[in-house]
Amino acid sequence: MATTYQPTTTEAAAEEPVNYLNVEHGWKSWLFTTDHKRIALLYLFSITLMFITGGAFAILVRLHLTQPQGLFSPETYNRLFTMHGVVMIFFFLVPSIPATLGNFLLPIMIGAKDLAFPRINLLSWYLYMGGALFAIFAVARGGVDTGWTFYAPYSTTYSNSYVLTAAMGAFFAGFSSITTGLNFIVTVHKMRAPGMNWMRMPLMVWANYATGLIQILGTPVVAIALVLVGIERVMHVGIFDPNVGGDPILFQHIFWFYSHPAVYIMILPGMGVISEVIACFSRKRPFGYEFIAASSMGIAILGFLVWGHHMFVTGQSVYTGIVFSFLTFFVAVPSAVKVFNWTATMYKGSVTFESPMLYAFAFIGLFTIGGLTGLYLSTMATDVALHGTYFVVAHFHFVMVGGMVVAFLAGLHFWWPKICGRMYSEPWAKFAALLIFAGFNLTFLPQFVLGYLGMPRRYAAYPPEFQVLNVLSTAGASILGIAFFIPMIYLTYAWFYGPKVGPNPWQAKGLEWTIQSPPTTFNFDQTPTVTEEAYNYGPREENYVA
Amino acid sequence: MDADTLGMWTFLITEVLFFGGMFAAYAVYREMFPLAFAATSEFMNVKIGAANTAVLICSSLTMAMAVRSAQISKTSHLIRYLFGTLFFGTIFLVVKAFEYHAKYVEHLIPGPNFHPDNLAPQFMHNAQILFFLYFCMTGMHAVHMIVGVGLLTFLIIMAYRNAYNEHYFAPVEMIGLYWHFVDIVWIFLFPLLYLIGHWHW
Amino acid sequence: MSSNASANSHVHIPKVGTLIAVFVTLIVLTFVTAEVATFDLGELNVIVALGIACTKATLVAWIFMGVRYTSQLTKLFCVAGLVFLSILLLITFSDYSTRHWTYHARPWATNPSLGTSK
Amino acid sequence: MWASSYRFLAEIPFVAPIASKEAGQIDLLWWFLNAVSLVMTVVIFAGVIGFAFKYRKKPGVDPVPVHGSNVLEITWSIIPFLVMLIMFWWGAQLFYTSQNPPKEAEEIFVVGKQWMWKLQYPDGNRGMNELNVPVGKAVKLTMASEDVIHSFSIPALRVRHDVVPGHYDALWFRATVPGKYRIFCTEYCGDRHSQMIGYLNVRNQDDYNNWASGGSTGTLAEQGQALFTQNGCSTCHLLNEQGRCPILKGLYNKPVLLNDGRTVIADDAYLRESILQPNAKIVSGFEANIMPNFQGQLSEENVIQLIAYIKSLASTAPPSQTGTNPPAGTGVPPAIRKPKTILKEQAPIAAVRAPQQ
Repeated sequence: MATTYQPTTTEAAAEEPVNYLNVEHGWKSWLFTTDHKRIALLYLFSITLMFITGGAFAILVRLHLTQPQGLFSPETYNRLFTMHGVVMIFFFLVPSIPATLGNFLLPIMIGAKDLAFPRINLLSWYLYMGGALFAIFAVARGGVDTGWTFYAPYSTTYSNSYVLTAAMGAFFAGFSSITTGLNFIVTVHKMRAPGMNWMRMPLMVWANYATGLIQILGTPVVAIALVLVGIERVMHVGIFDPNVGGDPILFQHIFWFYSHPAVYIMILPGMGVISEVIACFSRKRPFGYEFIAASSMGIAILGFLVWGHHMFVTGQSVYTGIVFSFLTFFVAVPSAVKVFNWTATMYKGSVTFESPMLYAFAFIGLFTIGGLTGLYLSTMATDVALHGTYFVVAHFHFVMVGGMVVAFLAGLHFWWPKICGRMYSEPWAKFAALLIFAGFNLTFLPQFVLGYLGMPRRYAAYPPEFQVLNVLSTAGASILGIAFFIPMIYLTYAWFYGPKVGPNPWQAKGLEWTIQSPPTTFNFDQTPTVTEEAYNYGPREENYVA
Repeated sequence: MDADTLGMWTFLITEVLFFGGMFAAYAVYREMFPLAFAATSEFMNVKIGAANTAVLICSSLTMAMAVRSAQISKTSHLIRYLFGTLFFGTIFLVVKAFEYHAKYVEHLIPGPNFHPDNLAPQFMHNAQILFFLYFCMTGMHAVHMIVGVGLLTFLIIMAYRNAYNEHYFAPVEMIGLYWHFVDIVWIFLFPLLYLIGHWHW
Repeated sequence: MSSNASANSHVHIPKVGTLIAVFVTLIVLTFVTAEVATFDLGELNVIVALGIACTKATLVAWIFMGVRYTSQLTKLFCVAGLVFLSILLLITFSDYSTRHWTYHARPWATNPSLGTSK
Repeated sequence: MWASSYRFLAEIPFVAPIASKEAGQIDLLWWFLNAVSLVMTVVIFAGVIGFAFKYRKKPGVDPVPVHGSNVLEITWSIIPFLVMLIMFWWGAQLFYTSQNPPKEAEEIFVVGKQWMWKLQYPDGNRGMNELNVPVGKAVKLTMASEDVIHSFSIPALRVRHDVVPGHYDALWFRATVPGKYRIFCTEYCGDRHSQMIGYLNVRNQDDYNNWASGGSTGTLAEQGQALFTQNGCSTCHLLNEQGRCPILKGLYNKPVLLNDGRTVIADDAYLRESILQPNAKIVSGFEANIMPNFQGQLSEENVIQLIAYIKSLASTAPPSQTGTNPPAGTGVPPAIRKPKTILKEQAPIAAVRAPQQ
């Protein structure tokens, strides 16, 4: 039909083998794609935008806090920290690794052509974008000021901001998350290649499977909590209203039933990435593979039993609180097991220090601190002292940024040559890793001290004695903010101009490294038969850059 | 079992927990205000509720028969049973609408216009909570029913096009699972909302 | 949904008689549960009502939804859903039923040491 | 006082002030946690750095496959868990104590409202955002919220409790170091959340007496009595004879039989509800719909004053009342408060301070 000769396409095809990126062109080929790899890239693009948005709010928050009285009005500040939380939690952290790296790699890692439901996968992205539009709309109209937790009755009755719009956004993002989780679970059960039994699955797949379980079991509960808040806000009547005998603490129960396991949605996939990276750059099978896999499942299940540790001081029953505290220590064990196993993986290995490995080191260090400070908050007496202070802020940023975001970067650096077939600048990557590590610690270590001294979170103004530590924290945040832009720049540059690499630049094991980079649309020319587990590592043979 | 069915079951687990949030709220408030709940449930029309339960069970039977017909390639039976399911589902929704209307007339909608007659004054205060839960739970159930009616319509159209036979009936099976699940939700809603207090024929 | 499902030659086709029997049982149980509620059995009322509801739900799931004929995996998924639902219900409930054991956290409440005696 | 502690803080910024024995106990646990964390961090960091260095890629040295070790896995699961059990037990014990105020604790009422803390003392003194307590005496705060959830926290005492609307919440402490300490609201409550702050003044006994003798308009109970008359309560709730409404004398903390057959204890929560929503629980033998709803009419502070008044009537024996019919032998000891030895001694002198609301 096309009568004109199109040299570019043909020539490009001549010099580059067909892959999922060049097989089709035009915006339609992206917006209507059902290829899990293209959807992963759509997600990557979207969550990067949301990360920049949320990061901008974070920088403004930190700027505000350089002065004890603040730079902006309290109303503005409250909207800033709320939008930072809403955007980062619901639109960056929850979808981050599962929807991008997980989406891209999970089918390949188990030897499948795609996820079980490719069209639902696309629907998931559209739901996410719908939610993101609601969130952006809420920001544009003047923001929301309830905190990302939407606690009743402030959110239902007292707030004069766009609670409903933001809650709708979170609701849609939640369903996007559910559909991703559902897809992963069914894919892992039904789409594994011949020979890929459960004990041969890469730990990344285990982690994303466990994440999927939390997504489908937890997310609907927060969805209904947000619906109830929405109804109560619109109709001025509801079940959290103390004036008709309602109990605001009930909202916290159904909110945290999801939102505590949600932190495992955010961290588990990161743990999967780290398991892969450490194995590859130690040239060894992960120490105690079975225990790492089992601990992912353990975290996913035990994570549902501990939500009440967010509510020790709310007037929750003392006895229920004690049980929650006890169970919380149980869930600390599998996390500790993982850290020990990663460390032991390097034992008698052949360790090299490429940038993904540097990020993995940063992850272990920061996650260790994040995890240990979690113990302060699950111990009831110290939680009473530290609850609602900057100690909590620092703790979850250590886990979420120091853990999740760093793991995300480790994964991006590890699989970037697979995703785009080109290599980024290693010196820049190392520099960025060090800068992020330094900036991060400078930002959040002072906040532990602030919390111990009693500075409450979500304060637009604070007593002058806290200023020095706050200024330190802001200084760190500015370094961190700049540091996060560096990978965005050199990774984008590598996408277009980086040196081309072969299918397996790291000489890593696993099915994703057996296929071409970038992969073809259906990943495998013929369905692979798996005869060994994913980590049959030996010594590295030659220099890795193709 | 194929991926589609497993996906549907996974989705239904999600639905269980979606309703679960409201059931948790129900349990808590029923524990807190047992007598108010009992007194308030007298405003529910048990006969209509029971009849509607029966209607929904009928629709479940026809749905099960529809799936069976598809599995043995009897398209004409399939269409007939799907229409039956659609019919019973619609009946249920219409009855529900009349019930809602009755609640409106009796001023039982929570909010400023909440003035039930004949409710003992000590229960006036907390009664709104039960009605709020009633409207949320049955409302959410009705939304699921409406979606189900839409899906049934889709199935009927496809069945007219001879889309389903013993080799391919997954959509019928999956929508069947959904429909039965919605039925199960109602099976719990009926005693929990209508039968808290005591009533007489 | 992906619609490239293939026919499973091992699919179990339920007997019409079974379906009708389940249907009749469900209708009868609906009548029974409504009838039982006309008697005041105290605490027993809610137990009976929930017991009957659970029986009915199990019947629908077991036969109509075909859990009986499906794989272990489906059964596991069903059980998992119920387990997590009960975690939500039981732990939330445990908060409210033990809150008044200590003095101060009582919402509105009636006194614990006496309970709500009838 | 504040300035000097500020300078102190500036010099040693890593130690927060400790103003009670209990705070010291919590800090001991805090330092225990710090020690454990430090050990764990050192172990893990040493492991990571040590292995990374020792087993870095060297020419001619190949990685040795190591499968794993069940013994190790079990060891490093069990040992941390045992250590964590210590944390749990220690923390839970301290927490449990912190939730059970001693009997002799002096009760001060706190009402949280966007964005202020309103304080009421039993002797009738009132205050805003500045809590005065005598050194060495146990103090119990009974807290209510008029709008959203607040959280009352005093970092120097390591105490904190949310103030949830619809509940009476409580916390208690025994401050042992005189001084001025920060009070924060630590549950986000709206625009001026960060201005919902105040001070705790821990005063020496003399100092405290001095302060307390300034300008009270009668004790809390007397203020309640005035409200009782103003709002017309006294026309139906007659003191010594049966009116249309139950007699309140001797009612506090006694069992009350309701018209639906339940028996409840007339505690703070019951009284609060019966004032705001009189129809919620009808005393056996009385009619509903006689007393008007006071929800929205009375502030939480007013309710506290009224309850204090009803409490003050507790010590007198109740005249026989047809309505109330406490079942015999329910075994609930009447928790009648001892006379307020600390707070009763001041003469009500006209106000110098007393910021009235």
